[in-house]
Amino acid sequence: MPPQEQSPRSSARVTVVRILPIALVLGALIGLPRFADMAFLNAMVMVCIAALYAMGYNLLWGQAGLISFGHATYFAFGASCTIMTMAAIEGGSSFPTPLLPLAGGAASFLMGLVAGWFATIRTGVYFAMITVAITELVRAIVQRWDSMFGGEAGITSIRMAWGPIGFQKLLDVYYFTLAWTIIGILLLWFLQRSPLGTVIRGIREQEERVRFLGYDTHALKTLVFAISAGVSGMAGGLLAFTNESTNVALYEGAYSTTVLINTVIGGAGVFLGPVVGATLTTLFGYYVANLTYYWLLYMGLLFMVIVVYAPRGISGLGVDAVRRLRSGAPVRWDLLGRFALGWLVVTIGAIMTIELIGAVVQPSYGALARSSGVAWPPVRVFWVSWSPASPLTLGGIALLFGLGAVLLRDTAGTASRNVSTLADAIAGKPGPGV
Amino acid sequence: MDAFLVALLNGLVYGLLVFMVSAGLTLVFGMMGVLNFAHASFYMLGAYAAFLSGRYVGFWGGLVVATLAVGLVGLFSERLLLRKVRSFGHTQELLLTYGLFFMIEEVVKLLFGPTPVAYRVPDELRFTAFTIGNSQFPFFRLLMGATALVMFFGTFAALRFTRIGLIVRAAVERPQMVSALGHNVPIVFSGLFAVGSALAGLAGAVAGMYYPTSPAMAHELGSIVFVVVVIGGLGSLNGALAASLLIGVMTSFAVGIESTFGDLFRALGLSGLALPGLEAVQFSSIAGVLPYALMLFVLLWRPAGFAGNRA
Amino acid sequence: MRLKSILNTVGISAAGTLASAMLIGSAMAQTQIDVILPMTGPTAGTGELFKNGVDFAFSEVNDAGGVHGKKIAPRILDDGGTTQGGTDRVRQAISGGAKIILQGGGSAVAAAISADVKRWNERNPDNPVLLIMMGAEAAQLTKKDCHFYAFRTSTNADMRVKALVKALSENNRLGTKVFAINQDYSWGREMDAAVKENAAPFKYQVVGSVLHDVSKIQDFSPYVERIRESGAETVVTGNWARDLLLLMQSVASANLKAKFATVFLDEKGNIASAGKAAIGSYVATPFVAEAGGAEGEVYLKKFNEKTGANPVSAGNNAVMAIRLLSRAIAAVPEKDMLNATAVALALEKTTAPWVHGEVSIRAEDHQLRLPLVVGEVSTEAKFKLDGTDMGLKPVKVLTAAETEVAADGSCQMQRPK
Amino acid sequence: MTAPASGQGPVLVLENVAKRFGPIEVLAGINLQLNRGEKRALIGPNGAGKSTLFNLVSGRFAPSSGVIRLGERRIDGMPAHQLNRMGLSRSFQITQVFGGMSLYENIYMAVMSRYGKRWSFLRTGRVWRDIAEQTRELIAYAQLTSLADRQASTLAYSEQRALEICMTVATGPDLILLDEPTSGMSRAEAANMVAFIGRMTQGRTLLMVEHDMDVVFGLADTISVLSQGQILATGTPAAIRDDTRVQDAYLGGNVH
Repeated sequence: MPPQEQSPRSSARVTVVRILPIALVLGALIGLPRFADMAFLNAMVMVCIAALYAMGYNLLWGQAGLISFGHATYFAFGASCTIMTMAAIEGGSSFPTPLLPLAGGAASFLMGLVAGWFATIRTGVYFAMITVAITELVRAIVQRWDSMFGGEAGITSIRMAWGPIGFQKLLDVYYFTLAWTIIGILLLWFLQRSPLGTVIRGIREQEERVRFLGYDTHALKTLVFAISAGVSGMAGGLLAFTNESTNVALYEGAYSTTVLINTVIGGAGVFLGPVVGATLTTLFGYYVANLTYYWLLYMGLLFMVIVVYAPRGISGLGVDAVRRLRSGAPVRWDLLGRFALGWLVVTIGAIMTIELIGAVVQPSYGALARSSGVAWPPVRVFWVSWSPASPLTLGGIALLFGLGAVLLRDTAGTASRNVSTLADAIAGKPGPGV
Repeated sequence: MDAFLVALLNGLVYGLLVFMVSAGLTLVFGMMGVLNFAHASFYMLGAYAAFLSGRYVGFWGGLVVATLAVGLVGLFSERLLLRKVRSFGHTQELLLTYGLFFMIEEVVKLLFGPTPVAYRVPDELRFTAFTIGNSQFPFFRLLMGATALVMFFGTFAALRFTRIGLIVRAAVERPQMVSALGHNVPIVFSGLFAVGSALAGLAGAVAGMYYPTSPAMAHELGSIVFVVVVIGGLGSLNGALAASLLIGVMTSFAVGIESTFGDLFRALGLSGLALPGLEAVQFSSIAGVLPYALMLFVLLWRPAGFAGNRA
Repeated sequence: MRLKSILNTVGISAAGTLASAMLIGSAMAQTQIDVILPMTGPTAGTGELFKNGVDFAFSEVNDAGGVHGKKIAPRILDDGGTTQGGTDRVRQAISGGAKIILQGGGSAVAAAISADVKRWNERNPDNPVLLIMMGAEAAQLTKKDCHFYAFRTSTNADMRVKALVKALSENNRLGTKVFAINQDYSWGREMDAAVKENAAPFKYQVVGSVLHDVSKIQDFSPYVERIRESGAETVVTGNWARDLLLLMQSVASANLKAKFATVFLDEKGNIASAGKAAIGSYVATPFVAEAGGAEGEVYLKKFNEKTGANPVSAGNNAVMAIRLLSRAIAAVPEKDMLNATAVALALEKTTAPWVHGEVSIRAEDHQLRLPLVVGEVSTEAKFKLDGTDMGLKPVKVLTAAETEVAADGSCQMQRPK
Repeated sequence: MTAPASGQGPVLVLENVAKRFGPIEVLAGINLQLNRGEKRALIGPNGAGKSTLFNLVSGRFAPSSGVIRLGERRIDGMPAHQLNRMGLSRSFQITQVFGGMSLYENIYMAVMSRYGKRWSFLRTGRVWRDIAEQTRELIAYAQLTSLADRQASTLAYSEQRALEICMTVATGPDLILLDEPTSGMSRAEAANMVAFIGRMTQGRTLLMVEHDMDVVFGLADTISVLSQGQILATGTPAAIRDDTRVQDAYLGGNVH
């Protein structure tokens, strides 16, 4: 869609529709530190880093159609190289502090060129497996190379002031991270809109056709891989900058998994989808982890629900809804309301079940039962004490699930029926039973 | 010589264990094109199922119960979940199994806690099978190997000599053709998925008595079995067996090598190039990553794997 | 019918929303002692041990009337066993007003948290935070990376190995040929070095030493063959979790007669999972009930009543940490009870009672001095573990003086003026 | 439309090209020559080796022996993108267009490649105006202007095929390979397609595989008959129609 194809008026309207929400969000992000305590500011720094990382990751998946299961390597390598540069600054090097993330980005870009050349020889599952293999090999080397990467104790450094900017307060770090995240996302946006971006999408759709148009797709995919690695490395660099330390644990699978989950939940098909996912899961992990030990299970459940019922992620749902509203077709509010209510009921039922089971299987629960003389001492969930074995509790949970099943009967699809998504409900398509 | 023989035997038994877990995965992968991330989770579930049921039905009964139970879990996973996302393509299927892998581990942690449970080799199986030199070879390791071999020949025969096997083999080769011939491919898929899961469950029940039965079990074997499937070649049972044995023997021998990276650099005449801090690292300490190096090599050199004929 | 059910749902969901809002609100409430533990993730098992110790020790303090008449209710934060989680939780804790942070779990997380606390204290000298690492064993934490506000209430590789070889050699169970097998990362390497260092004083020969990949080895049989060839009588290992279990399985199934001298064998689930393979192995640990006489039995019983679990391994370090901390807080004036500097200075002088003798902090590097017990896994032990018929039979109780390894002077801490 | 590059001598030469898959010899010693501006159809019964020959020329396989030349240069075993840059372009039997993009973008991408803009991050400079102009001219020449903004996946099948031909031509090739350009079309659609291809490939060299004899006789000025891995005959449509060997081997005398 080259710009000259659009009439000036519609493009102006599109600009307003697109720019306005972005401007609002940006304003909120800039004004946020006035209202945030240190913990929340730190959480937002982590959100920015996760968002940039996921955006870099999604260049590969959303644009080029390649799913990497080992992107932690580039994220971590960027972090390592940034901390080394920080240490060099500490030691008197004149590298300007504000450009630190570029050091990480450049290092990961170079590494991505090499790794990407190998990985993009193949596609699909084989591509994924090569990324896993490379990650394992790099991890094995890095973990043993203590003099370079600092082992599991890691490397620590300290942020050095640059001119008037001290970089000592978390506030400085927040604005710094935010700025670089926006720069990174803008870079990816221009890449997507560039001629090269068009070719990359072409590769995702019909690679052979692109080859027969004279493009060296292997070289292009290597480049895309390297850019993706570079942006991820920049995100890693921001993490090193924030934490003032790195260690080899960054190279482990968890950081490959998180970015994948963020992208799936947010939606790979929409440009800013990964940002949505990264924001949601980072804040979820940051705050819910202190409320329940089963937060990973909830996260897994959310992931599964998204994969099965909203394959285009949360942002995909949003885009579908907006498209639907714009097209002027009526929204089935009744269906949508029932759907939302149904999911809410099922969610509450699931949380009750998990929390009760989790509490009851603890050894300390047994000890409490013995010392108090009550067979089933009450458990607090949702600020109410429940007796886990009482018919009231069990019946209540059963009722929640039953109610959910009734409400979702026609909208969610059952085992024997075809899948119908939340998007269908928004789009007003009735389920098979209606 | 004895040491060599023992290392070889150990490598083979470990390779056979890996094969047990990979067998179902490679069949499912070959036929459905889905690299089932949750396969190793089924292996873990097998160990837990055998642990739970073993108290009531004994060790051998536990093996049967675990196989059947995990087969059922596989069947339900396919019919209730995987089937729903099939229309969205392989990527979505891959993500779904990835989510399952994640979920199963968390559910097991919820129910059984994060630490290992007491599922272990029954005392009556703790005896020496034979002796090589000074080394005594325990019976249950032999049992693990034997189970794998029975599994291999059983599956092989089922694929080769039964009608269902014929359909499955055909479906692995040309999925669209088989449905065109009027076979109910979805049912074949479900069945194959259930059988693949059941094989993983049996493997878990057998291996879980030797390995710690803990929520980390799936993670520990998970990536190795992918490596085997990729190296062995799409859907090839023979390839998976060869790859498993190779990996088993290779790791077993690598452990005995005491040379370091520094030695390698010197041997190559690159001592000047030796990276500081890395030359003292022993090869034996990186035995665990050899399979990945092998996989990388195979993928680049012979992308379809040992026995694969389709890229 | 349908209307009714919908109304019902609305009611429940409204209640749910309200409840979750309250839940979040209360979690944000200010607390002053935070405990950072790995309650999820790969090391959640260790987190559970610490949590038991923390729960027990604080109930002990509160049952005795609290400190300065105030009960202490710490908040437990989950770091997921990752360094990033640790860093995030430190910021949450400080932001929430915490002045004292207790940390349990692996060395890598402890190192990250310790560095974070150090930087915070340097940048905010008026508002320092005290850190007690209850379970991190990496040597550097009380050597090069030590700082005034960081305390470590666990052992380290040097102490564990010294206790093991001393107890075993004095009871003629060590033999003269020792094999060291450890994980290839800082902890394992420190164990390996400690085994070699103690060879001369305790008159044994290190006939082999292996470092292997962490949590990647599926089959230890090849290593077992190496041990067999070396003719080792004792195998010293700092391995934990599955690397320990698989190693012991392989040794037992190959009928190798070498004895194991270990560090983490008594963690939950290990003995049950290893089964008979564990018999005859030694472990150097802070607590063996049978060695503590009546006092040991009382402690075991009380701990069990409170937590439903046995006080094993690192859980005891949590109890020591909190006993020391509560005494240190009691020793400062009430207005200073959450002044990190005052409490830290008091901690350096505090001693606390322990089942096998007193524990105290060495002011020089903030390393804990503690007695250790070397026990043997046996069916004849008086108190069984893990629901098996096995338990720890004491071989020798080593006093704090005996387990102490002198500081090497590498800790250069900046003390407050 | 720019005119195809002119030059002397044959555009495509195959010398003794053979291809074996394991023990099976699919092609045995093929000699073939295409002169500039020639439109050649490759016909033959199923299994004669047409697809293999086609794939050898278009670089999907490397020959077991023999030489393939495009103009002066040897191209056997060369990767697809280099072949294209040297002036060879192909279409596919199963339509390959970029469904997620507009028709305009599809062709724009082909024209970009022709102008050597294969790595561009920026869209600055005169050349981009030329590329856009070229793209619009080509679309206009192909009489597809009304469809330019439509997403390719929403086009009708025959429109997608037309788009693909258009893309194939858009890189400015010396030699165009068409793989069954009318497969899956009705007779009327196929007739339109023949006219369309004729117009789009005017003055260019063409090699195509096609089953539909109406299309073959409508487009080709020479025909090569392939049977059992060898060229049985080459000649004008009339000569081939009258060749008894061809009739025996393939046409079975059924030609109208």
